[in-house]
Amino acid sequence: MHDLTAITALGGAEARVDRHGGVTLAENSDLALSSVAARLGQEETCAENLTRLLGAAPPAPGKALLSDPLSAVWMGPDQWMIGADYQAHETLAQTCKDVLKSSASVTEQSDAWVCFDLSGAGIQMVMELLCNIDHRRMEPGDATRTSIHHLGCFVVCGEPDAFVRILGPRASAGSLHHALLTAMHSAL
Amino acid sequence: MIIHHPLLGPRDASEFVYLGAATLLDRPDPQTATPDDWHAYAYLRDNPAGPHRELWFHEGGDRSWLVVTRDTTTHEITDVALARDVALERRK
Amino acid sequence: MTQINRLQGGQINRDRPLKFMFDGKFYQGFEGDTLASALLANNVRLMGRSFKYHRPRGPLTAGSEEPNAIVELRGGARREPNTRATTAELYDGLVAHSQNRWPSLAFDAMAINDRFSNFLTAGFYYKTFMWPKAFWEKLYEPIIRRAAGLGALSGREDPDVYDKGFRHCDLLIIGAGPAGLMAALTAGRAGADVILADEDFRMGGRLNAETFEISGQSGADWAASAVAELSSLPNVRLMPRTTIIGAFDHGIYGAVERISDHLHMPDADKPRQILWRITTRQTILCAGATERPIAFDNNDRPGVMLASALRTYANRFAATPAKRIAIFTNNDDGHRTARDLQACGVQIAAVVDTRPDAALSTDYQVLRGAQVIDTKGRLGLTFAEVKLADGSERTLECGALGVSGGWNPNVHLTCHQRGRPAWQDDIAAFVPGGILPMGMRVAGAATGALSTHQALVTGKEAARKALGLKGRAPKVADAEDMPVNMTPFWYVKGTTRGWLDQQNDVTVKDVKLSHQEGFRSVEHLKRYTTLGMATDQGKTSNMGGLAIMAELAGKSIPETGTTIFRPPYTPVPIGTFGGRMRGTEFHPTRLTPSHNWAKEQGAVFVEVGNWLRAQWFPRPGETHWRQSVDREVRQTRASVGVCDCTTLGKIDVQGTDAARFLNFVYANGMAKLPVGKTRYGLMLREDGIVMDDGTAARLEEDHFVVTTTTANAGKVYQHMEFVRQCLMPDADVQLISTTEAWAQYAVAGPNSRKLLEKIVDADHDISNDAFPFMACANITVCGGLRARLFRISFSGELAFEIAVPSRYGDSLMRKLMQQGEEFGVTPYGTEALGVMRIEKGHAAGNELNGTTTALNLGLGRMVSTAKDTIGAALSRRPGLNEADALKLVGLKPLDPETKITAGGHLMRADGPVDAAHDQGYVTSAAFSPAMNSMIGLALLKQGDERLGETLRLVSPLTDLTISVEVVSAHFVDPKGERLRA
Amino acid sequence: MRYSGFRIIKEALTGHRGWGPAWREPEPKAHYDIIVIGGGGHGLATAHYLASVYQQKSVAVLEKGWIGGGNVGRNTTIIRSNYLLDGNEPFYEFSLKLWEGLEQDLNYNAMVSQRGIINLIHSDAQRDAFTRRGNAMILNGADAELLDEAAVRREYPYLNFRDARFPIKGGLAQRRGGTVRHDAVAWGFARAADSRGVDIIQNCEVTGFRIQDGTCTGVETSRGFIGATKVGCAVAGSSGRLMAHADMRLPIESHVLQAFVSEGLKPILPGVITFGAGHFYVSQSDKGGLVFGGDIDGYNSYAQRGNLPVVEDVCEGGMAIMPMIGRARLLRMWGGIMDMSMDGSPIIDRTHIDGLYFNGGWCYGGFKATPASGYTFAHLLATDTPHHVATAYRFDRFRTGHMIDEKGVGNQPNLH
Repeated sequence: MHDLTAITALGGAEARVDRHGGVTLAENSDLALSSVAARLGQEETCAENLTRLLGAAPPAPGKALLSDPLSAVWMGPDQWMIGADYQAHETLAQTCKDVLKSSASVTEQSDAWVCFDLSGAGIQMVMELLCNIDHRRMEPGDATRTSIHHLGCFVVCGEPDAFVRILGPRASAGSLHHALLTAMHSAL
Repeated sequence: MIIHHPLLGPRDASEFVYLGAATLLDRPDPQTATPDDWHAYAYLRDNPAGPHRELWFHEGGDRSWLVVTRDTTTHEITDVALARDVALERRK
Repeated sequence: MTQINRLQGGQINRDRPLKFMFDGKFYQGFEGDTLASALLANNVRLMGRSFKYHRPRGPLTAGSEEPNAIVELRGGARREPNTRATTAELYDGLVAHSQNRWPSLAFDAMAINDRFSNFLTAGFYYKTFMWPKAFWEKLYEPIIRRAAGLGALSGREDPDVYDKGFRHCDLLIIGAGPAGLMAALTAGRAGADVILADEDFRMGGRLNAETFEISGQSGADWAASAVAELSSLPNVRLMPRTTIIGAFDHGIYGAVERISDHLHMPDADKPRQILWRITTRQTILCAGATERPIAFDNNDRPGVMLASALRTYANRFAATPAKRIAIFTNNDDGHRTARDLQACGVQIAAVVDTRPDAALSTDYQVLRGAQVIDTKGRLGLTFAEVKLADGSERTLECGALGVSGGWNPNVHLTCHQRGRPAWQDDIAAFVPGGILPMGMRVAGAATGALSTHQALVTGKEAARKALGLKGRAPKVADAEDMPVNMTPFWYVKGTTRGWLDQQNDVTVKDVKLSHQEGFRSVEHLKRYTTLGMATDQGKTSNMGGLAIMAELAGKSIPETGTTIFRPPYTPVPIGTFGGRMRGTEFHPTRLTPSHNWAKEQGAVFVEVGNWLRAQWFPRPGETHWRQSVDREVRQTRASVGVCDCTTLGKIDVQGTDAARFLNFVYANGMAKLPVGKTRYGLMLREDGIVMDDGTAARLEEDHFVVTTTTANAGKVYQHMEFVRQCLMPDADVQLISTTEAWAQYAVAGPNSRKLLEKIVDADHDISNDAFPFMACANITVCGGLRARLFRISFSGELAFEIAVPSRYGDSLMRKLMQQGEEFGVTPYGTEALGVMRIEKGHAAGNELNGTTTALNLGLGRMVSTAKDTIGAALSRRPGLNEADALKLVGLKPLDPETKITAGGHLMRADGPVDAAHDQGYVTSAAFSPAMNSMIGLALLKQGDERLGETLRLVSPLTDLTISVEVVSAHFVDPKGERLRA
Repeated sequence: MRYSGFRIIKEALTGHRGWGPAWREPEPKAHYDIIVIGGGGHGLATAHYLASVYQQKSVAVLEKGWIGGGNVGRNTTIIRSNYLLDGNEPFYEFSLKLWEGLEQDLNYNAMVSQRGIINLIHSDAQRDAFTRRGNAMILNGADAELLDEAAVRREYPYLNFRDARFPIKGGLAQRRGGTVRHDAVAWGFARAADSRGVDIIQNCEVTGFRIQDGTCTGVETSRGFIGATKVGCAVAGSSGRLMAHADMRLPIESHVLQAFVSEGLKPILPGVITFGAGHFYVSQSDKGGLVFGGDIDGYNSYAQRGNLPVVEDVCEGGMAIMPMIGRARLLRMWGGIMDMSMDGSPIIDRTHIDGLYFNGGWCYGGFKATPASGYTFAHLLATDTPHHVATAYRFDRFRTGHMIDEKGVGNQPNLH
């Protein structure tokens, strides 16, 4: 076991949690991510392999598969982001490679992103100050990439007006956190 | 503006980056191209007042390049396709 | 002072008295008042001065179309110039000042302009102030500028915050008058997702200002119950205090919601206003109509108001500007005002009706076929001069005069996409016409249907059409359906100083002069006279000017045309458009994995794009940045240094065609790069100019990791996606950015290998033989952590770049420092990095400036002629390959003490110093500890053939001229032995 | 009729009856020596200099709408000559010198106001680039001044020196830069040209060129055919549309640029300020409005209107650098059609068709260029040789690789 210690995207030893007006903003530092892009002409094989890996068909455009232990978000044509618990799946990318073999290109993405989980009634009012998507119409498993204060983020709906997961660029974790927290205080 | 992404449906244009005329897909064949061909490809534009086929990049989204047909006098968009499909089509 | 002009009734809350101050004087009003209504109730008619002649002015209207009653609201850093008293919601402790006057509102010295109005006609300033030439900036203009302008900014940072938000709906209804409410009820009951927005703080529109009934209820009560029902519907969102400012492409509307403008100051963390971007499928515009005045001499005195405004003040605000009032009208609506005011106990001096056949009244005197030709009263109306039908004149004593010239439908938003309105004769006004914005319908008075009944009917119908509702429509409640009886009457013949644009002081005379001088198109009229250019955007003035111009040109009004309506519908604070993107939040900040650690070291940071990078690391005792930077350079070259280079773009390129892809994207060959090797890559734009440079490392047969410069990371990634999807659609290539996934550190210096051997796990041999210059590999460090190692060097020393997952970056940096102690390891920042790359002659941002070619940079041979690559063809154009092309060289001052200035230009040692003899310019400069001298890189004509030549480096901008010697750009270790050691 | 203060007094005392039209409304003649297409700033300036400097007696300006209705009437009124490259700087400095004597030349007060312009500096690399530029300006005979942070702070204390995301580290100043009352430029040139016999024909749209064996002999218009020995096109954003009538494809795209003006305010901004780390530049007009702009919307458009994202982007820049304007209200926004060229620099050249000349590709720098553009285009039309400050503005520079790319962004018009 190596002797380097990890810090969270916000730079702390522990993930940060903020609460305001019944809404909780939690940094989620325990997320392993890996991108999977089908090789040209291997799209179907890749989809089949992914189905085996995920236990369900990979999500369609604009959708996410909210399942355990592995979840998935559609990133682009024949491209997905696979997610899992970091402690248990630090080498998620390798796991994906082993299953997908030559049918896809796999890239470790765990530390390319910061993950924030927004939960509690009222998050719709928070989200409408942040990005241009119709949150009132989002259903569980809807996932879209959009811009929050000039930052390209994935917004995944867990439960309408109760839980939403936001993936943003890790290096800008502080700016994104500030934007989310400010919106919470403004809207609630 | 709102661009109807072939895969993702209506998306705000601010998620996209504009490049220019879709003729940029027609890169000259280096084997046969003359300097005039390269000059026309890189520098000359129809710049129509009316329907215009143009390239938009969904940078804030799924990173697809799109070919959008948009009227430059009304901004009305009549067609959107994945640039990759268009490019493959042209090779046939 | 007591509210002597306060009437009975109204929709004000007498249980909530509010204290406020205007021009230093305390008054009292009530909740539900506007500043204007409260001042009128307190018998204050004088509220402002006009722009040019500084004429005394009171409110003309009771709404957002107000040209006259504009004040400086609030104080200190919150001062809000040019705020309409007619829409400013009264709050306890409100403070307002009149503006554009000196020393006081009642006595304004600048009113002298009015005396000279004959000289200050439209466009007079284009004809004079030209002599002597220099006097314009020195004398004339400063005087004009001081006189011009209205209110004053505080000059201090706006202390309030603003938000932006995004809403989506099926149906956006703009305006909550009878039409808007009816449309909202129809759509809301049908379950549609509706947003109803209204600029007023009380929904209901004219219903709050009129006395007529809807099915037995007062209009105001009907509106209140409608609003109550709507707010009970979960699918309807009500947005009062929200102005729809513009109709943009594809069903996007800008909306400004005033969250805190009716409060003493915003609550903690709450915005003053929110800019909403509303995306909707369908829109119903129910913006109502605006009454228009009639031009006659001195029609601008305080007390001369729109008749409908008098009604609004009396019925809604229980306020009146005077106890005795006259009416001047060309239509029946004017009489409605007389009846309403009389019912409130106001005395009607007379109704002056331009129509000879106007109906008489038993309640008040009607002067048929008569006209108001002039008024009297210094700071407020006292008398109106009337010319009767028989030509005789008569003076009416009155404290206010209600003027009604008919109504203009508010078509503005229908024209925001350059649709032109159509002319409707029976109401002598423009109505929505041409192509409306996508999905927009219009209902109510905005269509030209001016009765309440019509508003309800059209509102309902518009909603049913928008939603495609079938079946029998429910009957609408009965309401007044009076026909519009009006005879167009724009101005009193013979008037000269009859005001059209009251704020900008544009009179009938100015329009005539404009026509006389050939400024006859509407655009010329507007620009030459400034008609309609004031803060009210001509809502009450444009039509009058247009009608007069039409008459002068002998054309009809529609032939004469209409000015183009542009957003915003009413002016919007710039801060509202700015939202939260200001101060440190203007752009997101990107932090490197070692940021916290560097902060602990007291590093000085610098903005590089959105990144914050350590610029240098001061040590105790170092008083000047140069000391720190020189030490970092020396120590790195002498032993070992570590620099966080995570900011370099990293793109993962995979696929069976990855090599072919990179071979096309890079000018130099990549196809034959062996696995486990790295290669410098030069990337051209298609136009043959250098776009970026970086490295490509082949980790596996079908897996590359390429790096870009920090500045171009995004651009290169986009360019690669373009090539992949648009130019090589049949290639098997997959791209993804990994810039932020890996913490990457350069470990440079003769001891860098020794240091790394203490970090890299033993089973990875990084000796020179096993891991030579330009090698790369996936390895493990610190007991099993996956990592990547590249043997590449930007500094020219034996150097590596090591990468670990970002979350471990902080820990790795601390480890490197701790393990490096025995070598005296130093962290180094971007300055030392820059110094070492200049000493090494590596091109960077300053050289890759978007105009340089491979040839310029001395890399011409890298552009392969054997293969087709982006940019190769156009890089061969003659203009980019001329004999005297710029070449990258090094510079050394003859006197090592003297400073070299980047941006300086090079001249021959003996030749003249001017642009015609320019030999090139200095791109980068630094002090080189290795050379113990300032050195520079430059792009010099034929530079490669001029080594040893002495040139003059001139920088007149910084007052510098020195002699420099042209040398090779490779100052340190030109043979590159160190980096291969 | 000459304009003067005395004249105003005389007219004031006699009811302003003496003022005549600023220009005639002539019927088009059958033939002119030179026809200039486009009654905007550049076209009218061209006509003025053709008549005044080059003694041309038979000149007409054809305008499809009303003169001055295009970009000269919808810009941010800034004049300056702070360019970097040899192909540009002498031209723009020539233009600035013409501005300095314009009003006396035209007998029309266009309110040329040399209140100075400052380009703010936010990084060392930017300082290096501006130093090179400032030196190029001085070496070309223009004025330039490098300011440090303190100097900028002295002149504009209310800029954001407190918590700026991109701190102000100085500025490059050109004191002779400034602003001009834009409409007056069109009117002044029109009146001066008209007084020298130039026919300004409004509401006359060119619908085609008559070209006989490679030579242009006149233009088809909405008011019939008009013959001409030479035809010069100066129609800015409409260049693509117009030249298509001659089957020409241009190195130009038409884009929309939005501009903005605030409500009238008492004087607070003495000069022109340009933000170096965002899209925002601003000045204050004599009427008191803050006149500001930023970047083009970025997509081809002839619609003369833009969209919200750019409005927001510009105001974000304004609030970032000058947070004291937060409570000033944006009064009007409008859009102009910019003829964005492939290297960001203009074209003043003959075409491959004899007798047909072209002036365009001004991007959003056209206003400041108005006098020099007119002067040099007149020179080309009258003498068939390029004016010495405009020799680089050739059509074939893209073919030969002699681009004039100030920004260094290459052949993508919306980046210039």
